[in-house]
Amino acid sequence: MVSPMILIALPLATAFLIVLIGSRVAARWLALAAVALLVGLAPFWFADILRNGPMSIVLADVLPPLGIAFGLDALSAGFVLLIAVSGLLVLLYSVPYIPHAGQFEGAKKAETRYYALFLLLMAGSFGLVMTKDIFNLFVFFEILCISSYILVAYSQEERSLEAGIKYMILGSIGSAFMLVAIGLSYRVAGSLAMNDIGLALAAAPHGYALLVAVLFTLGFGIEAAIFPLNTWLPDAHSSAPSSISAVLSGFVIEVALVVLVRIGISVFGTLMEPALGVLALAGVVVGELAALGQKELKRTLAFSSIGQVSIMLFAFSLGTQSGDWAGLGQLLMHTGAKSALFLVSGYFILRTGSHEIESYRGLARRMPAAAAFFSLAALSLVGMPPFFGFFTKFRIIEVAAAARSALGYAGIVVILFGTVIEAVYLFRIVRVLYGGAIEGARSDALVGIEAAAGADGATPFADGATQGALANAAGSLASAATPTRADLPALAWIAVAGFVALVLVGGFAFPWFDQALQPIAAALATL
Amino acid sequence: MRKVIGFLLIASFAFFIVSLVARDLWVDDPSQVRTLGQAAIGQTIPQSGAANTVTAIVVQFRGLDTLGEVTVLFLSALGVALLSGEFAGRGLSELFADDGGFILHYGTRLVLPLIALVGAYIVAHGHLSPGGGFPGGVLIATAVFAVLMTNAQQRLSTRLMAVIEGLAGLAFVGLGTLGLLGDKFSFLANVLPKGQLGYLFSAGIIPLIYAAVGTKVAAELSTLVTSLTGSDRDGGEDHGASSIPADTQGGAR
Amino acid sequence: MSITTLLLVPLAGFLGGLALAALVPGSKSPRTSGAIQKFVAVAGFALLFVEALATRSSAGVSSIELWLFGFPLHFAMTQLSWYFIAMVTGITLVTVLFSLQGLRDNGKYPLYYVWLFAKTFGMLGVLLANDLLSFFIMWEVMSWCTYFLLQQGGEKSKRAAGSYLVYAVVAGMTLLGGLMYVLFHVGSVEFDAISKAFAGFGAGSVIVALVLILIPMLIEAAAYPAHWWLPSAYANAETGISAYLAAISTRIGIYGMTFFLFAGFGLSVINIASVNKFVSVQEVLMVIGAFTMVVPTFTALFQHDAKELMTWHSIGQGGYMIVGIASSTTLGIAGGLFHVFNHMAYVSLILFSIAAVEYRTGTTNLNKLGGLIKKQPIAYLGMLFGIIGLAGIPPMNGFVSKWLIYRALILSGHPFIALSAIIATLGTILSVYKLIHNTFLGQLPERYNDVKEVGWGMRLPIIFMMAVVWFTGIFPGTILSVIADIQKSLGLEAIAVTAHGVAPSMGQLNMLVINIVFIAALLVSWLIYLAAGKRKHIGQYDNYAAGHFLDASIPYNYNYDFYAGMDHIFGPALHKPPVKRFEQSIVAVVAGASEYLRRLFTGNVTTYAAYVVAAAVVVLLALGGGR
Amino acid sequence: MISVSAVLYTTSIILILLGLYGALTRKNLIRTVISLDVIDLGVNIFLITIGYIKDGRAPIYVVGSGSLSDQAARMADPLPQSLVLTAIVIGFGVTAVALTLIMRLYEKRKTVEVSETRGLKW
Repeated sequence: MVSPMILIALPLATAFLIVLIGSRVAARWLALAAVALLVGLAPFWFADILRNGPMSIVLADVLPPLGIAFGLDALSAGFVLLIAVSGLLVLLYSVPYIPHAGQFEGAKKAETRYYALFLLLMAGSFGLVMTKDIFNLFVFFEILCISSYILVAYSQEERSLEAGIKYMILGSIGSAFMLVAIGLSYRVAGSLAMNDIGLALAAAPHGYALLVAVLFTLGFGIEAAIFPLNTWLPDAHSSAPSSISAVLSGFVIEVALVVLVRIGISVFGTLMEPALGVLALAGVVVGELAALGQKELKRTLAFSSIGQVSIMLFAFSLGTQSGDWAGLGQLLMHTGAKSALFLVSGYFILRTGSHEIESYRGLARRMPAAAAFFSLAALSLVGMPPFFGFFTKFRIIEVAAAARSALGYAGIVVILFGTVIEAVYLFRIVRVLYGGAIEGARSDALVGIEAAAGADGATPFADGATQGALANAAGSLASAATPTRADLPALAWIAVAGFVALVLVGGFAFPWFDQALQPIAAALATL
Repeated sequence: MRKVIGFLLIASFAFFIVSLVARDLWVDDPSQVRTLGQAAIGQTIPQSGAANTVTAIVVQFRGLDTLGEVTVLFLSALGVALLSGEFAGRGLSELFADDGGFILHYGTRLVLPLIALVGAYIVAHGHLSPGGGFPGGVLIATAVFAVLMTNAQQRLSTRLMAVIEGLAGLAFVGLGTLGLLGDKFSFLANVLPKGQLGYLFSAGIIPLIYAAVGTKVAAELSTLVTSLTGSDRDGGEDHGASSIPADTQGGAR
Repeated sequence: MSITTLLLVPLAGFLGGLALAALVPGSKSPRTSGAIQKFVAVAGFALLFVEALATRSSAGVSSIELWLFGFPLHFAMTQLSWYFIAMVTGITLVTVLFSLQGLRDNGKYPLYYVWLFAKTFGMLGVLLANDLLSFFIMWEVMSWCTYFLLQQGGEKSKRAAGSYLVYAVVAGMTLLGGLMYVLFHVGSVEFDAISKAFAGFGAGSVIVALVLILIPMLIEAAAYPAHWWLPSAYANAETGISAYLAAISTRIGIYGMTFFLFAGFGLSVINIASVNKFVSVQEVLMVIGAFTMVVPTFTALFQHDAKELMTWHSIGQGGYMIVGIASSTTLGIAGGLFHVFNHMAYVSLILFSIAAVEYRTGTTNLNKLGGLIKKQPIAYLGMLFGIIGLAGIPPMNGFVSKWLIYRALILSGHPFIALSAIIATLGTILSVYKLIHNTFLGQLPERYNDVKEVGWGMRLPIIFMMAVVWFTGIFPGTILSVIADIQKSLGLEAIAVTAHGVAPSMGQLNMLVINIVFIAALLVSWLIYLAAGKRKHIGQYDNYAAGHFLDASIPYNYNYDFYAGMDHIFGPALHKPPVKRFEQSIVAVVAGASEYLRRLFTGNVTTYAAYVVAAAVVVLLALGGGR
Repeated sequence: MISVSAVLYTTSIILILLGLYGALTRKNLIRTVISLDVIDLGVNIFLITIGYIKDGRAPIYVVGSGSLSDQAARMADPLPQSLVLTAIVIGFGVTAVALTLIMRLYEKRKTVEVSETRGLKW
């Protein structure tokens, strides 16, 4: 069995190597190979942990608490699998996408660095779920944050730079809060291992523990997009290159959230739960309603992420194991669906040169596969029965009702309301995609695509009947199997199909996923 | 208005902090090191062979933190290089356009080896005295910085720096992996002989790691400064293959 | 086995159709792929209909449990569900047969049949569901399939589908809320367990559960305050789909209402769910039904589009069903359920006729049509039969069910509801007169001189539905005996039926006699007309108005803005009624909230930083940091 | 008698709050970043203070100045020091990236005013 330390060491080493070699092609292949290796290994760790229990790793031959408490348990192994798989898919997508993501001087060189940054972001996420030491957590948190600040600004347009700055300022305030909390924890516990801190805080005066809990939760909560702290999110997620948006919405906020919840449970006890529950519900309302008013596709999706993450947080904040279980299901579904949505929207933006939803009118005709994937992912996100989203949402409402508290009932109402709003804005987009003729100034952009597509000899829109046929919602569902030239490139198609497969399989094999999530949920409450 | 609201918020925040932890923070004046600190002090010599307990903690006991820290620096150098991709010939370079003149030129060249030497000394003695890879590396980078500041014509190859920092980073990870290969089977384990306390060649892998860190920090800070001042010798272009694969050409706007 | 077949055939039709469309893309061989799809559709729906008819014997005995998606889903066939299943499969088959020729521009709707399969799957699932969870899942499937089916039209239809979606999702979420409420009060989603538990519950819990469950049913049935989505959605769909949707899709709501009032939650539930004699779920339903009868019917009066007019009627007729069933008397339930069948028959008949007209003229605008009686006599007769049924005039079937409902209302002491039913009938008669007059009577516009009757592919379904409408008018017993079986199986008093109507024990009605009298009266007047010897053939233009003789070049179009005077008086109240304004205000509130909450994201990073500090302060304050 | 640690704690908390106030009120992005550095400084002082003990010495063993156990008994807590080392480096990295971002934005928009850096809102 390979030591799980390879999860940290390999991405770091590969990143160093990429910069050392400095070649784009090498960067692509190295990154893909490294992540593919991790994807290959991750299931074995997961299986091993399910069989033999948590695996603790001694670092530097120094036992905790003096050394860093580190290791894999069901939760981290599950998330390692999730991160590795999403990472691999997004890397596949990046290969065709990134050369077009930024139009700036030195873009080719930047592309090499993109892969290094991406690997470091993954390393940060791996470290975040594996560490059981609060300061080590901070270090990995910073790796994750800084790499995302840079990647958000990757395309170096005005909007992405601005988003990067905002993200960074809020992130820095958050890390300062966290550091103070870490200092206070060390002061009272004399240790940095989360276990010891949990015990010490339980014995500490209420006010002291409360301040630590609030500072830590709010500091870390900035990355986890808890309601009033998530103001950076719509900017960052909508301005980043779409591959990065997919990663940020797909697993970065989720990892932060789960780690936060786990620390909340094991270190701060139930101190923060009611506050988090209320904030979560506020987040659902604000996120979904704000998404309703958006005109840009990626901003809509970003606000929808706020709503979705808040739903997860609500489930977690119920404080029951079944709540954690339900929240994890929602998390997995959101990773699949939202990543797919962001990845697809990346090519919508690339093809039309516009962020506005309205300019995608009739795009399904040009990009049938992309539009079909978009619709499927949207269906799952809204929670239509055969899809994954239905079961996870159903679960959450079930546990909320089982909580038999005012917050639980309010949560049911809010989530049901949120679902309605979500259906409205997501299917408004779907309707535009499958809508009639392209109107307005944007059509010339599409003419360009058509010319490019036609030059290849493929004339997918030749006869009128087909045109009508493809304009149909389901028409493109059917044509998804035969993507056209203007559609997603092969690698991007594979990546998106991978995420969509998750939401499809998640629905039909829900019991299986459910079973797999149970030990993870159990591990969430322990360290 | 903003100021008033800001003040009120900060004031109430301050009120809470003070009311919540005042008693704990202000009253006691500790005379005893906390548990973990004591453990670190006690374990430094037997486990690492270093004289500087802080170094022992930084490089060995909490070596993963340091690996992360190095990564953060690497990240920021990478980020600055990436984001300043267009600075070549612009950016802060105007500030550095003034030639320092004869005295500064040669003065800098004179002190350059001295600064670098002191830096190297600090790096090398990290396990014995205050200092180590970070301050030492910064000191070495300062020398580079001084040269760039005083001589407008001076250029530095970021390519070379990238190779150096990549190698240094790989060395760190490689030294860590050494621990995995050894009988302790533990990442970053101190598998080399510890030597005698207080000697330069002691403390196992700690000086080696600090050497890697020092090199890396120096290279990264130099890259950072080079990128920001636009004094990159190589210009903006990539060294790798530059053709976009055929199947990715679809992104025409 | 039979239930499995009923569920699997449409599912296979849907998935197979999708696969087929993917494998034989319309772009390469639209003709072949179209032909294959048509063949599959006819074969599939025919199989379904035969299967449905054959499974009547298994009603009440057959049930299956599917472990689908890890949940046990129970499906069972009851007398009630069989009745609806037979109607669903039958009318779908007729619609498909009609659409073979009637679907204009086939290439435009390549997946029409595929989504029809999906929708049928959803409906059959809802009808067969035997626990609340399966019911909900299939309900959602059905709603979404309706949405996609509606997407199979033009731009307007898609927009309408969007507004349908909002109502459908609201309905679905309310149902989910109800499901959760029941699950946590009873601890089970099995109907047996729920009925047992509800029998011992107080009024409060039962009312909450019933209200949460019935609201989605009423939305689906387009009952009064929630009916605004329907006209635009149905009227802008392809006419074949409109017929199908108006005839049966909406009535799944009626099925759900009947099911939850009398079967799913036990028979006692309707008695428990009352605060006093005047305030009860039953009474509220009747009032809703009364509004549903009157308001949409009079709104229909002022429509200028044949399909839109009919969709308004389709809403209005739902009111009769609601009132009848909610009266919970033997005659009322029988009338309500019978009315579902009758409505299905005559509404599809009328919409087929309209489709036939649209097929030839390309429009359904009542201000542009007229005088087509000689050009399209079959369509004319179809519409004539249909509107006689719709208006509830003997000898067609609509009369029987309405008669039962009137009688039930009066006998159960609801004179005002009965009065509103009669008022609604008046509105119906007025507006169907407008419909048939503006389409077929009056002068033929010149541009329609070359219009011909449609082909046999469309004629035959029209003739068949005419036969159904009249046959069930003469022999209502065929259907009423099925309804009597339903009532028996539910444990209600069954209606006493004869072949031609209702047995004397329940107030005699013999449609054979009525038909004979009716035909005799026609004959007599025909004879008088012949005997009088003053007949003279006149052409369509041999007419005058306002002192002008008309000719083909300047026909005085009576049709234009029919009932303009009434529209002037009542229109303002009906075109923008309080309900519509209420809906708009909800939309405005949500949009306003969205706009307002969006402002939280000011874009100013220092404000964002202030939020962080403010959040810290508020959380500290809320968690008792001040102590 | 006011203890050293009390003074240091007070200083650090005042610095943190001052920095926060700056981040909340300054209208210039550069100043905001400087405010963040002030917060960082406060936090670092706070961390160091946690390691403070009365009459402590630097936690470095010196060969030949007394027994090692004697030295160990008088040492200050080395752990917060090592944490601060890491925190400083991280703070530096963040500042470097932040300033680069602001420079790039200034290139594009010719402003570092917070109120004008609001292209993304609502």
